[in-house]
Amino acid sequence: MDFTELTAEPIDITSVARRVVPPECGATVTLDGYARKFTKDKTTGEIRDTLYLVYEAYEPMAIKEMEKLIEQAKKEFEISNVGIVHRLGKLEIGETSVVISVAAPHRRAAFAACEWLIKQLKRTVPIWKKEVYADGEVWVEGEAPN
Amino acid sequence: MDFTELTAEPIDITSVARRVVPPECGATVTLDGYARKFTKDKTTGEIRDTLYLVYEAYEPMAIKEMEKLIEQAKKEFEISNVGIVHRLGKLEIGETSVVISVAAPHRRAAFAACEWLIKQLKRTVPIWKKEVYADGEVWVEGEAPN
Amino acid sequence: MSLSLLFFGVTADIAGSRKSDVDVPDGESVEALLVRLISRYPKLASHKLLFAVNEEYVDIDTILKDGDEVAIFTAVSGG
Amino acid sequence: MSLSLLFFGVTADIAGSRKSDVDVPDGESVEALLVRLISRYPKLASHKLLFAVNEEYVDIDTILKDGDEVAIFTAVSGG
Repeated sequence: MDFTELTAEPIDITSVARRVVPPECGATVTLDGYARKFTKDKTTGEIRDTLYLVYEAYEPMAIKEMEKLIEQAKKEFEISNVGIVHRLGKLEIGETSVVISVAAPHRRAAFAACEWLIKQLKRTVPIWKKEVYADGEVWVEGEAPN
Repeated sequence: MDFTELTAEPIDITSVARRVVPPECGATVTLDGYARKFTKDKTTGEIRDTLYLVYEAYEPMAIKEMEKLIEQAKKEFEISNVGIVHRLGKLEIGETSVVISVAAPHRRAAFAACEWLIKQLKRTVPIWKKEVYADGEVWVEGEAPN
Repeated sequence: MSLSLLFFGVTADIAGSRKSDVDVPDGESVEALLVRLISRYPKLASHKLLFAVNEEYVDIDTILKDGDEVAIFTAVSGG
Repeated sequence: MSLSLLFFGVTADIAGSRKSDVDVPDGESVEALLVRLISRYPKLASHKLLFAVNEEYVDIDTILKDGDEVAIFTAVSGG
């Protein structure tokens, strides 16, 4: 089963990976992104110590864009099922922000599709991250999709 | 922290992925292999319906070989931590047989290293799988490492 | 005609709201709307902005229709 | 000299045990041990076998030493 979800609750990686498993597949590849403590400022190169993150989404469009990515991935790669779950709201350091699980009959396609999906998600799915430091906060701006 | 384990208890993917996470990394890639219901006989092409699996290991050598793989992976790829956990004993269909989690500062290296690790594990780590069907059982023989 | 505007993250901070309605001349393009928004919220000019109309990405030369939901945001940073 | 033999999976089924001790002439090679094992357990001949001595893979021309732990198994199939 494919699925896309936005949730304000902690994400359990195991249950995401489990839900994409069909009986004919032998492997699932899962990308687990999480709130990291140290981030490098793109402009200054300075290492910043993050206290916590806040994620915000244009929710209905984000779900649509994730569904589009799954549809495209299933055309490009020989995969069976994809699950994408993205966390929203406040995340403590170390908490999982996104999980993408791909089940495929052959693991090579699962690796390739999972890597493609996270790359595309970061380009096209309308979700934004705010990094909060001891002395301020910044909405991170990504790279434009075109 | 790197770790290698053999366990007769069910493996929780989340906790494996969590244990490899260092504060400077933003992504973990996890390969989750599991006991599949349908397997194709390599010789006859026949699809067999598996009831359950049994994994057996030359335990101290398996741990050593997994540690060697982690050492090699850390030389070849820019990764931070690797965790490998392999289940032993009887596995019901759908249960996780192996989890390999790789944390890296950049996700590309995590994907590449995880894919390399599962390929090598299947070639060199002394663990054997028995497939049990309604009408018999077979110890699966892999491809030789050389 | 009437548009429903949505702001997220930086643009919501700059606009001071997440949602507002605006009346604009019929046949207004996204680009003309952008000019209008920048004159009202000058700080928007210092960001690369993306636009979605009714939950789909659009180019800046898209012509808007009455009742469109127009989202204005910076390049996404989820994941 | 005395060797400790370990069998796993298929080889354990064929040998009817997982562990046994065997006395062989000093300076015996893995290959000579293999010949000895096949004469005792002919079904081993129908499998491609791998060998480890003291938990390390070895070539078939490796010379064994007294007290070595020799594992005899088929190509691995974990994962």
